Amino acid sequence: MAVETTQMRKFLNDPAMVVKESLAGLAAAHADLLRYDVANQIIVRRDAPKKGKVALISGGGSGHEPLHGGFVGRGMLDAACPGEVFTSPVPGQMLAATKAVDGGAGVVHIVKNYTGDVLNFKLAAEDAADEGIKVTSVVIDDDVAVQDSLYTAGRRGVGATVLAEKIAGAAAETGGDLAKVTDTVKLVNDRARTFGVALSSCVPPAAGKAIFDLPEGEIEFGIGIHGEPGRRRAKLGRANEVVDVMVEAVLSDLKAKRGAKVLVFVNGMGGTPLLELYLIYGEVDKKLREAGLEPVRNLVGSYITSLEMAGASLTVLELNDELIRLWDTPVHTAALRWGA
Amino acid sequence: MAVETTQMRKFLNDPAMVVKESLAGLAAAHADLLRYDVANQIIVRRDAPKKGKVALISGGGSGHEPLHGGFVGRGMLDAACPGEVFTSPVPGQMLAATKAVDGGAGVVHIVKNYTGDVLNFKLAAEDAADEGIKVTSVVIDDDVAVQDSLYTAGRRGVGATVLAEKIAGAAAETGGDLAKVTDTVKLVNDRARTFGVALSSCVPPAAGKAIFDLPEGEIEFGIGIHGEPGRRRAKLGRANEVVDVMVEAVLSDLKAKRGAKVLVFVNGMGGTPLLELYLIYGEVDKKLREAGLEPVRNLVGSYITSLEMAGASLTVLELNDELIRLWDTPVHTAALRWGA
Amino acid sequence: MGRLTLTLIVEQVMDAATITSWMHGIDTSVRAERDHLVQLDAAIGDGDHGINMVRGFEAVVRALDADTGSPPGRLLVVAGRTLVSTVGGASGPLWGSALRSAGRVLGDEATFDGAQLADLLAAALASVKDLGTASLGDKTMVDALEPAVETLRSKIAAGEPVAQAVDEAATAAEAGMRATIPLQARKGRASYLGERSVGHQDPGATSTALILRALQRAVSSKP
Amino acid sequence: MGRLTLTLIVEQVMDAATITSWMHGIDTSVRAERDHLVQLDAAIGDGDHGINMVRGFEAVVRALDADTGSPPGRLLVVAGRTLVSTVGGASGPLWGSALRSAGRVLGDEATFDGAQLADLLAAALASVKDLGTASLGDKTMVDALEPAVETLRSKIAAGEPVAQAVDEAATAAEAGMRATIPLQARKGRASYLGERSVGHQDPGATSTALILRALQRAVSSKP
Ligand SMILES: Nc1ncnc2c1ncn2[C@@H]1O[C@H](COP(=O)(O)OP(=O)(O)O)[C@@H](O)[C@H]1O
Ligand SMILES: Nc1ncnc2c1ncn2[C@@H]1O[C@H](COP(=O)(O)OP(=O)(O)O)[C@@H](O)[C@H]1O
Ligand SMILES: [Mg+2]
Ligand SMILES: [Mg+2]
Ligand SMILES: [Mg+2]
Ligand SMILES: [Mg+2]
Repeated sequence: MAVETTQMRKFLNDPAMVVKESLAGLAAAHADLLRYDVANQIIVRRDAPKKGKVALISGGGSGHEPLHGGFVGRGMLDAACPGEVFTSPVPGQMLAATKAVDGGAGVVHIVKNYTGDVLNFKLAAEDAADEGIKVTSVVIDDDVAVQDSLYTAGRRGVGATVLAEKIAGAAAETGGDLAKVTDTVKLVNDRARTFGVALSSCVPPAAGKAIFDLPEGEIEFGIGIHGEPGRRRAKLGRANEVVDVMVEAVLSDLKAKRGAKVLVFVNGMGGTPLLELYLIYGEVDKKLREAGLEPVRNLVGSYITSLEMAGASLTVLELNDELIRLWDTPVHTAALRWGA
Repeated sequence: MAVETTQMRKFLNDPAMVVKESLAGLAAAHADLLRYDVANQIIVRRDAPKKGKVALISGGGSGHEPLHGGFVGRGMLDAACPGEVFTSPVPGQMLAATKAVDGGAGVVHIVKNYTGDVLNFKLAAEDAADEGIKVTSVVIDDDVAVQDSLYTAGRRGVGATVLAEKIAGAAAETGGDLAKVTDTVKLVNDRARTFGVALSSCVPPAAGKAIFDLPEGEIEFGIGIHGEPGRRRAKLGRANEVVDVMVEAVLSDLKAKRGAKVLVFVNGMGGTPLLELYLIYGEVDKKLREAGLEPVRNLVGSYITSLEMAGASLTVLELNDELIRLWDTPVHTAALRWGA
Repeated sequence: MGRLTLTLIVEQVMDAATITSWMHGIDTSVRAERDHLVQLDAAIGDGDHGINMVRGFEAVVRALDADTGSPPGRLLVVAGRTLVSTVGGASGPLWGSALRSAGRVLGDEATFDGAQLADLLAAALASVKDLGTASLGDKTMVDALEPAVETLRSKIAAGEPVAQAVDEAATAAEAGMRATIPLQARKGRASYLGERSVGHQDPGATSTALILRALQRAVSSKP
Repeated sequence: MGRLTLTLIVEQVMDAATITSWMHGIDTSVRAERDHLVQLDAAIGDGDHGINMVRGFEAVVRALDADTGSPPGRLLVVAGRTLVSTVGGASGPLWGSALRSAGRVLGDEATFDGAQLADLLAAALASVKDLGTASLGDKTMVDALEPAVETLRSKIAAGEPVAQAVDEAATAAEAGMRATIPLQARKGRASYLGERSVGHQDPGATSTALILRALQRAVSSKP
């Protein structure tokens, strides 16, 4: 039953310790920004709680790095609650984080829409309310690959999570109150759509083998961020054909105004190098302009990943002046940093 | 002879076009920072030439992204010359870049020590001198896996390249003259050592298959950044055993003073996720402190890569006050950004 | 003969040791089936269900072994809390809340009978459905738990011996588990797959069947 | 008979067409051997040598086809410049400078003889050694080129017919190429491998042998 760690292409000591050891490394590298509360397995902003500032926390299974721990710091998250790889954290983590960051102005829980995340955050929010902390929760569900219907658990929360954490983090840092910050998370979620594709699966350390088998030369369309298979499999075509599918899926659901300014987020799933991500960005930029949209901000890189999966996702966020201003607001975290 | 692009886990239109298309995407995403000179296949800082500022250019084969194009911008490189994947650029690119960025104060060529890079840069520097431009060249050779002897082409240039570009870029941006900037590159190279390991090979798009075959559960010690095999192969052990080898290789060659302040650069080769890189950082940080060194700055992420290779390298740079100040100087490029 | 049996049954009471034995039994069987549960979850989820269940019930067993003298209801509440605080994922809060609710049915009573056993499993089911909003046929643990609860309740009401009734409940859970194979998932991660979820057995229904089978063993091993 | 042959040889002059035919021949054979060169380079380098050579000589052929009327020396200079400006890698500047130096030997002469051919190849070798600082035995293209140059020079000096001398030079290049197998590389990427470079044939020596063999065909096809 012991997993042969040495049969994985991974740097590990013990699959059961990988999350904890990685968090310890994150904290050692960024002691100026954050600290690692080992007992509660949470990453907390160094200067939390900030009196009078609305706090933001998020969390979810690990394996999506830099999400969420890499986004803790000035202008973004106040705490992150990492579960085991691809497994939601437990309510005790979220409760501890909520208490650690509450500066009296309330705490916003940013929850990716997965049954596990939703249920665990729900139990935590109930406990926090019992302790007299004002908590609001916003569920992110931007993945257009999933139909939002009675027949599914609803759309998954994916790329929009990163954008919501940055933008609402800026709203909180610049003095927004609990309602304002909560609404900002919702606004980003409402105006953003994502679609992802995979060219490989990935190997969770505790399982020791790939979640599914994807032969070379095939592509999974409509994947999430847990190494799970997508909605359909096809022969891998040229990059511009793949991008066509991604752009069409996102735009047909987003229904942005013609001429709208947009933020384009081309995200790598962990194993796809920047060389290819920029090639994708080039194709996306072209197609969005052809569709009458104006990409005025972008983010290209691996920010919400699925371990070492080869793949990419496209998120398009329809901007307005306020969202642009909040996006441009200084941020200083391990993984996103500007103006500071 | 046509390469079956669809048999690779890659987003490509045509293997022959991947570098050009990726550069076009980079330029589309970062038009505020840089422009892509298609005819010469170079990436040039948007506001170049800057009159009176010493300019820095670098270049080499592609497939190492974000190196070098992602480092063009304020406080770092003035231009980058990307060759085909893993193939040195041609002298015409370096000459065009040198002319495009020369602001009258001279141009520093940062050259990674590979025969191809050295020879092509040499021919370019001769041409530039013929055109009356003051050019200095510094060859980076920080890879301790290679003996520097009559029996090798000398040590390879690897992780120190990123640090030299950042630090010398700061020296140039803050008014250093040609001699000063040139010496800064040399100083970084002198005080930095690197050692890399791989858990997989990688697939150059034009070749269509992996450069070498590394079974799961094995590790190559002493690799460079071209998907090439390393100095020796072994059974993959625990991460802390691997880190022991890396730290020992670097420190025994660096011979830093006890108590020295160091910058630690844990670099991913492209296919190793941040989860593992931070785990490695944690181990390295611990071992360096045990060895009596003080890690005061760090960089963790995939900055000088070998396509999608799974692997990592460790660079340790012995700092002094001036190097710390230059490291902390604002930088604004696609891949490295702070204070701006 | 029927009467004799009936008499024995009425006398069979369950207590804290039954719960402890049940939880140990779950621990043993999710360990044994860990890789199978991982495989099932890898096919239509994210491949962690076996790992989650093992982590959870390892912790439960540890918690119960440290707890001496608590009544059975209290032990179930401790087990539920332990699951909530160690498992994560969807199954943690669902089974955690289920066992907490189940335990509350017993209050501080030192023993319980078949009717109470049926009541506490019914409370567990209600809690899962309340929190997860899944119905029968959604391809979740409910598809194993609901038939088990119904079978247990009706068999006990019909006067069947507890051990036999629980055996039939476990068999019903196993049938419900297999019946998830042709279903398209409408809750949990598997629902993201749409039609591709058809043809695979639900991991949560599978572990639920293991949990019911462990209960049968715990109940039968009583003198 | 010997005398008759000798007479024919003395009359064999080479010209621009020889160079064009040589370059076309290289283009054809590096194309045919592309994957083999890639494989050799993948084993001890970075797997691009075949691609580099194909890219370079494709461009050379295109450049020469566009150039009509230039003398042979000038064509070699154009070919060298084209290699320098299209190949990159180690082989680009090395073969590029080699052909440029070779071309300069001929100046603007319209034809050249065997002795001049030996001189121009010697200039090419000198240029490779000067730029790359490799010596015989370092497991590089020098190991194929140097024996070829020496063979050609001595055979021509001994009065052998050009076609035959070049054939023997190409054979010497091929022997030099094979002789790289047991060597440990001391220049270029392969040197990073240390002892692991032993047992593999050097890709650059291999393409050099192809280049010499193409020269032999170009020279022999002359009337
Ligand atoms: N809404 C729900 N209601 C009831 N059971 C559910 C629900 N969502 C998921 N499940 C059950 O949980 C199981 C998956 O558990 P697990 O793999 O541990 O968590 P996760 O899906 O978060 O990785 C599914 O097989 C299913 O039986
Ligand atoms: N210093 C040198 N002198 C002579 N030949 C060299 C030298 N370095 C490398 N070579 C030759 O170049 C060949 C590799 O060429 P190529 O693969 O095109 O370039 P790169 O090594 O830059 O990828 C080697 O096989 C070797 O024959
Ligand atoms: Mg999970
Ligand atoms: Mg090369
Ligand atoms: Mg699961
Ligand atoms: Mg090569």
